[in-house]
Amino acid sequence: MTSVLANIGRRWLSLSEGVGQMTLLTLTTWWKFWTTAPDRIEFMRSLYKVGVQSFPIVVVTALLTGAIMVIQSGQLVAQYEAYGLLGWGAGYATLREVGPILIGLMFSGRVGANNTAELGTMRITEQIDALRALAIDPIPYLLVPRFFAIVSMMFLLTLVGNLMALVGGTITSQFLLQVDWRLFVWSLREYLHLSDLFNGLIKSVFFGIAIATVSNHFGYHTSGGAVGVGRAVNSSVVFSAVSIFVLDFVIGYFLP
Amino acid sequence: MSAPAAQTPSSGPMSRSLAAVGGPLLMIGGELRDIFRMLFLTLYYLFRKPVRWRAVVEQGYEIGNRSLVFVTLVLGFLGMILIYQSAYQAQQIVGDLQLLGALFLQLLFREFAPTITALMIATRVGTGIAAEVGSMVVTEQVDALRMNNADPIQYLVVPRFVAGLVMTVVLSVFAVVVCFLAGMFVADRLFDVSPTTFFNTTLLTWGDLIAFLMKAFAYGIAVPVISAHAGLSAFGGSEGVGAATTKAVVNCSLAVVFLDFLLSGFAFVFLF
Amino acid sequence: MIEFLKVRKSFGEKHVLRGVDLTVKAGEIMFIIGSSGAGKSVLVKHLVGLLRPDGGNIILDGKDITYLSERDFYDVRKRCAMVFQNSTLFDSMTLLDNVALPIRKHFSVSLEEARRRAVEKLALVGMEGQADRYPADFGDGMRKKVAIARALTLDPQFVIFDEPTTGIDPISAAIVDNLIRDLSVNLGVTSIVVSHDLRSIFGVADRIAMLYQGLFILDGPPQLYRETDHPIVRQFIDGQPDGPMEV
Amino acid sequence: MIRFEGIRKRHGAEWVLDGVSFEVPAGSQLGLLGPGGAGKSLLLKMAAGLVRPDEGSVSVMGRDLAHLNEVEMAELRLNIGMLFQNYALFDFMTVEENIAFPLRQEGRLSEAEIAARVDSLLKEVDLPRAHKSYPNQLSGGMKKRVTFARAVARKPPIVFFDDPTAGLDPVTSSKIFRMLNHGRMHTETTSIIITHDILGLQGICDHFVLLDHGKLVLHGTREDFERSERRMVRQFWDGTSDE
Repeated sequence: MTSVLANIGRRWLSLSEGVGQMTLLTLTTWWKFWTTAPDRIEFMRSLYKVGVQSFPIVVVTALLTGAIMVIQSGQLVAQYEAYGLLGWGAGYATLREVGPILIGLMFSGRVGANNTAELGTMRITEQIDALRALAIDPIPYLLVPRFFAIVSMMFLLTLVGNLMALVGGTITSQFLLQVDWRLFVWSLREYLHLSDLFNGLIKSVFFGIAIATVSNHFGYHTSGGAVGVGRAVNSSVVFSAVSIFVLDFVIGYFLP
Repeated sequence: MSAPAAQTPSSGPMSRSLAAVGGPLLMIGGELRDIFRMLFLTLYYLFRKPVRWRAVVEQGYEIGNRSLVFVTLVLGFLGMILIYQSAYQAQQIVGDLQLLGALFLQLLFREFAPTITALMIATRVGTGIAAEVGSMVVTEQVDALRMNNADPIQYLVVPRFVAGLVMTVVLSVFAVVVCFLAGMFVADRLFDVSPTTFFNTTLLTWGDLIAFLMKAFAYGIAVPVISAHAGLSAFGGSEGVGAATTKAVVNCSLAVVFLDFLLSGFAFVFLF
Repeated sequence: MIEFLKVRKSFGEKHVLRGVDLTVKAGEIMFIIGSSGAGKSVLVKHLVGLLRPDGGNIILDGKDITYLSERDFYDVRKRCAMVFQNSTLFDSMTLLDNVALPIRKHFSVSLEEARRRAVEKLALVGMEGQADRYPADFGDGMRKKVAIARALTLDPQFVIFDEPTTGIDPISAAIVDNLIRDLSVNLGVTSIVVSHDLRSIFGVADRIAMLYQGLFILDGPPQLYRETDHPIVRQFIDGQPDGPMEV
Repeated sequence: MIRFEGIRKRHGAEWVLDGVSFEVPAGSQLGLLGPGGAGKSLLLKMAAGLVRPDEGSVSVMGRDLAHLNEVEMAELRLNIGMLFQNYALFDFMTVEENIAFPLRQEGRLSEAEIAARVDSLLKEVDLPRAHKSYPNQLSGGMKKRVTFARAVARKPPIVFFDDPTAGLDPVTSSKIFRMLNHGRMHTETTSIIITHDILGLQGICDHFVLLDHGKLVLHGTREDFERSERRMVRQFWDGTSDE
């Protein structure tokens, strides 16, 4: 019996230690952002890498998401012969819910995992210690640019992604459901409000903050050689995914 | 995967732009070819060679056990938010929530349970397999296996494949239960739709169940194979393991979303 | 001048340093030798604050730097540079930008000025010709030379080398050894070298201290190590498989 | 016994191996030298059939590896033991299981015979009580000795050593080199040893090959290397440099 308790205790301790480390690192990242001048070259490089790296993935995901949402709501709409509602059925859920979540998950996979892998490798090959030995603080030099590149790119790409999702929905409704695309677009314009779009975008910003915080943390605190890097990336995408769904509920609940 | 010998195209703008389109397509084509070759080899070893069932059980426990809390958490929150959004919207437009539970159950079986579970398994299990197999490649353990007459696909991939497939289907069913209960909780507490009216299976058809199993099965095959392939393609030191793990989660997620699109389209045309 | 006074450090129940005393005088090439896992790298990492001791003090030119904060250690690191075992160059940057990075960060100078100074430092190690190429194009010896050039950009008084010739081929090792000797002669830099490469030890060292199970068992010029009859030192220097040394 | 003919292998744009040919007669021990990234490990992996050359042929025990199918290759590999640079110990197995793995895969010995063989091997590499520990609990030197024991477990006629003393201090290295020499006195094994530790190798190898930028610089005995006029060979052998 005691081994079970010890096991739970140990897991709980390591979890809380991890969360503590993560909060501390994020607070220092925020504090260093305001107090030290960011490194222009590293900032541009991060923006470019994060943005370009994930653009194709996000576009493909968004197109497919839009199509799937139209298919799912298509059956319901067909039952009630309420084709006019198709745009609302698909568009509403896509903009508010499914779009940000799926784009967030793709982004956490492509950018979050890569960020953790890169920082983890730098830690294992002592490049982070080398920075400290050159009297360069690794947090403003490495973590701050990545943090803000991830948050800003997540917001911009969700915006583009939402557009792509609606385009995907329109194409699917025209060809698969034989609902004329002009009707679909009309019902989008008719039933969707700007607040739906903003709701989704606000969620994407919080998702971006979660992905940046989690991936920076697990990358920066990697240990244990090549095996450690693999484990760090695994934990990074898992914690990002959980925080995406938790944040999605919290924001959805407090922000109708 | 030996890269095709690249002739250097003349660098005119036309050929550069074609190359920009052609390059990734070629690369994706190469990846797909390798993944299907890996799938074929895995199935060959599964049916033609003795399977290390003890390793399958170990992997099953490892995959299933480690993902249980994770899937519960994710699907629970998903259930709550879906019901919260749809009930809120339905109140304003249609005004009656009688069919809320039935529609939700149908949507769960058809779409959300298998797909979101598969995405979570891609995140949790996919990166796990790629990280483990990737580190074994980088520390030359895979070469050591081959030196001792143990084929890496038979020794490493087949157990993870069988365990992954079984666990994906099992967890998908588990996800339906968790998601539905979470939804029921929100419906009861916030929109006072009593659990009895919420639990309504009238709309469920055989088509929904077939669509559910089809998707769970397809994802269960895709995720382990794609992540094992990503793991086995690792090279270089810790950088190689990081790249393999990232490639696994991206390829698996894309495969799940793409399969979801195909199977939903198929189900829509034939099953419903 | 650097002094280690009764420095203790352990990781869990693994007691790596058991009260170490050592003094390093300015301008000399000091080698710290011992078997792998004896705590050599752990000891020198204390000097630049990458590790904090469990007990004892570290004095740098009369100032006790044992309990400085990470922020205060930056000044120490400007005077005390470190070159790591794997040469930790950033693969995404050219050799020039690698060396220009610390200059850009510490001296408020334009990018061109930082690059100009970086070329100067690269010339010190004879690599100014390949300034625009990437680290991946070079073997271990060359990469280590650039790492040394990068460490010199802050004009340090002390340079620490963590196993500079381990795992690299004989010619590259000789190149690095010559460079360490030239630095001391031309720039009067005090070098602290962690190593177990016998050829490098007897080729370059002014003074050698041997660490065994967390304590220094011998400290003196190379000649002393050739003549000593201390059983463990004898076994290490002659590379004998059998003997009292536990490995 | 082992013959390389015109081996060429590309890595991206440049040739890592550019026309390498030499032979390792039966019962001899070859020292394979050269700067980092000169394709040394690649040659070993080609001789073990783990990697295929782009051009040229490798033949082991008189059989050209290119013509062997998977089953024949597996049989040939039973005659080859390999000590890998990164240890390659299975981290999910204990030391005992790691060493027993090649014997169990071969399937010739009973469990009791395997246990006895593992005990004698562990005594030979003086790790008599390490049976139950896992690789990550061992130091670098101990891991090398376990990998050595696993490589010679089946008493294979051919053994390859990829940098057996990388990063080890003089005392631990001397223990490894003594085992190499000891192994040789026992059986007529043919082996190729990759290392930078020329001092350690001199007592063990009868002939050496020096590779540089994928090309064979010299293949000869110790005297050939000591008498050679080529600057690169002299510097490599004595560990000097005029830079």
